[in-house]
Amino acid sequence: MPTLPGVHLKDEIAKITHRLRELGLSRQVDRAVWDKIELARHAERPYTLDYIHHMFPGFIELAGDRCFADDAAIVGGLAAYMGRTIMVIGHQKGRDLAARTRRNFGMPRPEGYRKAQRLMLLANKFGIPVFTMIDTPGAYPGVAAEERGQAGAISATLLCMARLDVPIVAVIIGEGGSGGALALGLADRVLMLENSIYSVISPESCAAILWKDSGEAHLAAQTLKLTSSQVAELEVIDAVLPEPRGGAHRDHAGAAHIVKEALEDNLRQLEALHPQKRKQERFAKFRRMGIWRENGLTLF
Amino acid sequence: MPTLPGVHLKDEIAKITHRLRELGLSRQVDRAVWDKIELARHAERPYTLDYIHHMFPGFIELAGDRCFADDAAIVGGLAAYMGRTIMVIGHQKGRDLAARTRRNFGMPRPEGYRKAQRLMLLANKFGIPVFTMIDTPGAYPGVAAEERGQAGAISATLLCMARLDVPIVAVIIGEGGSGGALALGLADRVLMLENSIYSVISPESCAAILWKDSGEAHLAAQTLKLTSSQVAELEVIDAVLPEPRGGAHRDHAGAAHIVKEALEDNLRQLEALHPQKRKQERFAKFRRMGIWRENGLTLF
Amino acid sequence: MAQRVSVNISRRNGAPGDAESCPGCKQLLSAAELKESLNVCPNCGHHFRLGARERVAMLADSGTWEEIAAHLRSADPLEFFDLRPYSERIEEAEYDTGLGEAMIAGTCRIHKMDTVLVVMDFSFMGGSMGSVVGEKFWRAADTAIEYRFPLVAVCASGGARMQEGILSLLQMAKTTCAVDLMSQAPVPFVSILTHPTTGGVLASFATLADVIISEPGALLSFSGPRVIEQTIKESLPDDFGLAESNLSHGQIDMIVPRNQLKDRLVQVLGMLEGGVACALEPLWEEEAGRPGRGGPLAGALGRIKALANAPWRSLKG
Amino acid sequence: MAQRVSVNISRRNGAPGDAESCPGCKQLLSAAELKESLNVCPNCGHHFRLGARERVAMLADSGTWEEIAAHLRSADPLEFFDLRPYSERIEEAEYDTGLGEAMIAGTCRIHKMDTVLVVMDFSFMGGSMGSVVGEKFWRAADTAIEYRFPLVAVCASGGARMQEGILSLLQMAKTTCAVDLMSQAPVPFVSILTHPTTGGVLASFATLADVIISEPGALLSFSGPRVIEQTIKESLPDDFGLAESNLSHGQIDMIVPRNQLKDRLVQVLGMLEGGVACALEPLWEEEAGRPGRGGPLAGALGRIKALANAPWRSLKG
Ligand SMILES: [Zn+2]
Ligand SMILES: [Zn+2]
Repeated sequence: MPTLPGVHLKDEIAKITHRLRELGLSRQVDRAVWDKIELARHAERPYTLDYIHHMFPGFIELAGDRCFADDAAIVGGLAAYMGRTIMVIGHQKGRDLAARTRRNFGMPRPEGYRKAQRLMLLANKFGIPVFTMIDTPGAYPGVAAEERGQAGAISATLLCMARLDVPIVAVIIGEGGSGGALALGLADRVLMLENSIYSVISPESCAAILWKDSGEAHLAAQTLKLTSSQVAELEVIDAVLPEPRGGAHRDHAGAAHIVKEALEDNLRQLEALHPQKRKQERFAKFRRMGIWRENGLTLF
Repeated sequence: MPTLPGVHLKDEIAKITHRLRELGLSRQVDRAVWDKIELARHAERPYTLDYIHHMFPGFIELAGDRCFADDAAIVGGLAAYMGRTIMVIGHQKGRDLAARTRRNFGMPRPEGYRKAQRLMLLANKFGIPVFTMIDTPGAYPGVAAEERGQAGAISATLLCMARLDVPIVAVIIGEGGSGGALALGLADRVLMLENSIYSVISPESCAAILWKDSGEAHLAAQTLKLTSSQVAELEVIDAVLPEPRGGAHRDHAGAAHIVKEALEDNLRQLEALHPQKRKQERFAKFRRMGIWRENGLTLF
Repeated sequence: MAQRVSVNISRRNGAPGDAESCPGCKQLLSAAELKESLNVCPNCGHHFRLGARERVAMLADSGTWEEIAAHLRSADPLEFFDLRPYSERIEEAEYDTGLGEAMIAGTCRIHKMDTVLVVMDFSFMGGSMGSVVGEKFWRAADTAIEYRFPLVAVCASGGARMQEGILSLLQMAKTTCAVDLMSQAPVPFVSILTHPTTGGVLASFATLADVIISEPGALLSFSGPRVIEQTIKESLPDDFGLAESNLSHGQIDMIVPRNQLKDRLVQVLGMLEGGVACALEPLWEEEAGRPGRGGPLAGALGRIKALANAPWRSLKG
Repeated sequence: MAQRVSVNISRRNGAPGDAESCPGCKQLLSAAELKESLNVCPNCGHHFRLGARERVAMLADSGTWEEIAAHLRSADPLEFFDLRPYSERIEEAEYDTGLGEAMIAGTCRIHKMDTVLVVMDFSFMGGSMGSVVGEKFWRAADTAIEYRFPLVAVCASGGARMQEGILSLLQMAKTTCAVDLMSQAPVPFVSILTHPTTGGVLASFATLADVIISEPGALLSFSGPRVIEQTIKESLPDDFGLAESNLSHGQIDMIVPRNQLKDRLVQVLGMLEGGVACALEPLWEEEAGRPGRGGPLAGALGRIKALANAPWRSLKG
């Protein structure tokens, strides 16, 4: 953000002091927010392949964008489910150092998004519903990734999802970080696990930009409203899924069971709709996203 | 080709000697074939951009595959034509050394074919007919091009053309070399300039493989049947376009005029058909390609 | 998102006569000189940023601009407060730029061609996309579909509007849906990328256009250069993310200098429109029922329909 | 095209008891040993080529194979003559392989799943694609659409059949059209790439499948390694064009060893079939008219229809 002219420093300092005092009162809330962020990023938290392991025993992974590479930061494939087939696609982090490197810390490059598009179109061709799991700090910020069209790969994935005739259910299972996360999130139903986060920017980066101090990440986290309950209040997601006692990392199977039930529930509802009607509702939902003022009214 | 077991050399030599004598009788025909190949590859022969220059003054070039690169060996863009719009796509060779290098001698990499697909889909969206010009020794044989999916890029372009709802007219203007040429040639009408060639393999490579001697290129050329009249006899193309006296290289404007008239003619016929009917005819035509024996009959 | 893009902000509100040094050639240029040359350095061709109003004046035929959704304002949905409240930042941006948001939308004629035009302004909070930008884009797209006009989007953005949190992120999905509706119509959609177009705007509608045009030297990247440098711990190539690099990497269709932009834009729109006309012309019997376009009657009908729907359309669907 | 691929041809018609040295580990393997292990080296896992008949025996449930278009033969349309006449080469290939062409096609059951199966044989003139291969593929696709069976193509090819000139090139376009017809149905189409699959076959139907499976170590490239070496004047990377390199470069879905191939294939087909069933199930009223699939009745109807059309179908449309 540029520093704008006309700022009177003395007034500002008074305001900040006041605001900090207010925040002091809500320190407990603040702590709760940061706890959730730590849970969302917990090294033992179940990742996409953990959910797949518990939910879809016959999973068949499909690879490649047919163009440049197979990006291990996004996995996808076919699974048997409720007596039929489902296409499962999700960000994948690694648990040990080797896996983290191979998975690029769950940060996809353009070929990851292009693989996702390819699999979605394959699913659409055969009337296979799409299920995505979102768990990434964000798309990979690298020179080569930019050169190969990181932005265009994300926008094309969004457009691809908007166009699918099949039902789409997305679950944010951990970190829903910025555009790299949203790219798998243009779904008929977007669900969020209790201890996951969904944010336009990481609290650290936000603090670095706005407070010029990444140490203020706690403050940024508080103000960004990125926890599942806060995001739900903004009507950006459709439901929050409770986690097993203590958090998903304590009970992978239990977490997978909760996700599976929610998926079944939502798919049943979505499949009862005519595809055209389902798409209309998808568009109406994203059309409503946002809160603004108009003719003196606040609309959302 | 593998050397097969069971070959008796003496018999073979006798046969070859006989055959060579036969060919000697047709040396004049042979010379005519090689002349055509030299004309098809003539350095002053009009290239795609030359035809564009003469046929479409308002041409707007569009670039890029939205994925990896802009391949200068294939050019494409929008042009005004008969009071409406047409999408023009063609292989592009370079005339001087710098241009040849930049255009990679007219040998596309995967991104060239992917750009072609993108432009064809754009045309299809807006009901814009597609006009392709074919002039390449072949797709570029390189390690990186293979790694980025040269084969898949060609097959996807063919599939893209099969699927277009708009009319497609292709003209082979120079070298129609193997799969790299065909990739722009799955069209409702495939026309061929008189002195152009269309072949599964270059005569030089063919000779190197079959005669183990690339010096036998003349012999290979003769037997491959790659001139416009020979190809027409095999019912692989729809018409041969006569060239200006002495060859297209002597009169670019004249050649462009001939191509333009043929394009108008064919487009008029194609646009009179319902898109579905047009596609049916496209499929029926390619379904008929080939000559084989069945129940004692030779079918073609 | 890429609000972290570092861009030199040249004050556009300085008193006339203020001289500015060109980042391209270091030459001092007077405000009057710059204004006359559409904010392009007459010496080296460096493209300075252009405000949204100036851009409209440059592209739209004189007197044809009618703004859409001008009354939309941010609602500060998160009651966001960093060093200063978001509401205050908005007020200041309004005061400084004379704009209500980082995007203005409207209908106009460009060389006599009816067009819906949306223009972003980097001076308004870094051209960031929040709820209002998303909604304005949707309404512009709606208008384009209703009247069967093409839509042109002039982009300039640091990315998502952090101060609206997750709501700003979702504007990427919202504008994408709007693009798809235009695709279905189909109405032509052309984007013009100017310095800088980054983050969530580049990763949504800006790169989904039928034809993507960029001004020379514009920075076009998803992540900002500084973020990438921090990640890869190396300095970036000189041409990192520039329009010229994007062109050679196949990400955009063409680079057009500002003084040729209006003409080139109309040529592109004309070509795409010509195609649509062709697609919808009932050349064959079975398709005769499909809606036509163009011609005074179709235009008039579109307008009447739009007016009839106006009250509904001003509220959220 | 890529007939220039250099591949070591191991004689498959040697007397039983002939021993062969494994290119992977140099160990001597007896013909009986190889046959038992599906032509995979029991020591290092090197995949030797497998003849078309052996491949059918390996994939199809015993006794379920019914060949399609077995009577098609090349017509030598160019009267092609190099060091020997094409017609003689064909006769010799027929004699050596016991096949009428480089591809056999048929219907069969794979783990009880009705399937159309086409298999190429590299021993028949380098698995090259001429008019007969193209026509067989088209008829196989036709059968798949008619019966609503999935189609599986086991590929092994040096490219186009030079001796049929331009006609062989056009088989790429022809088989592509056949793939599109399957897409429209839709019936699932899976390709299995074996060593080597190159040239015109790789650049047409082989890479257009819904799911692309490869055997380990298979060479998959459009241009042959020798051609590329001559062009770039450098030696190639060790893994050039191999299945493993193709996998990491995003060109194929998976690599499956031969002994797991049948099981994996049925899983993939089952998944895609499950999807089709779901797509065509009239869950909603408006779509109830759309043709269903699966179930004994549908199968029977399909068969009756196919038989009724048979005389027409055996000639060219
Ligand atoms: Zn300058
Ligand atoms: Zn071995």
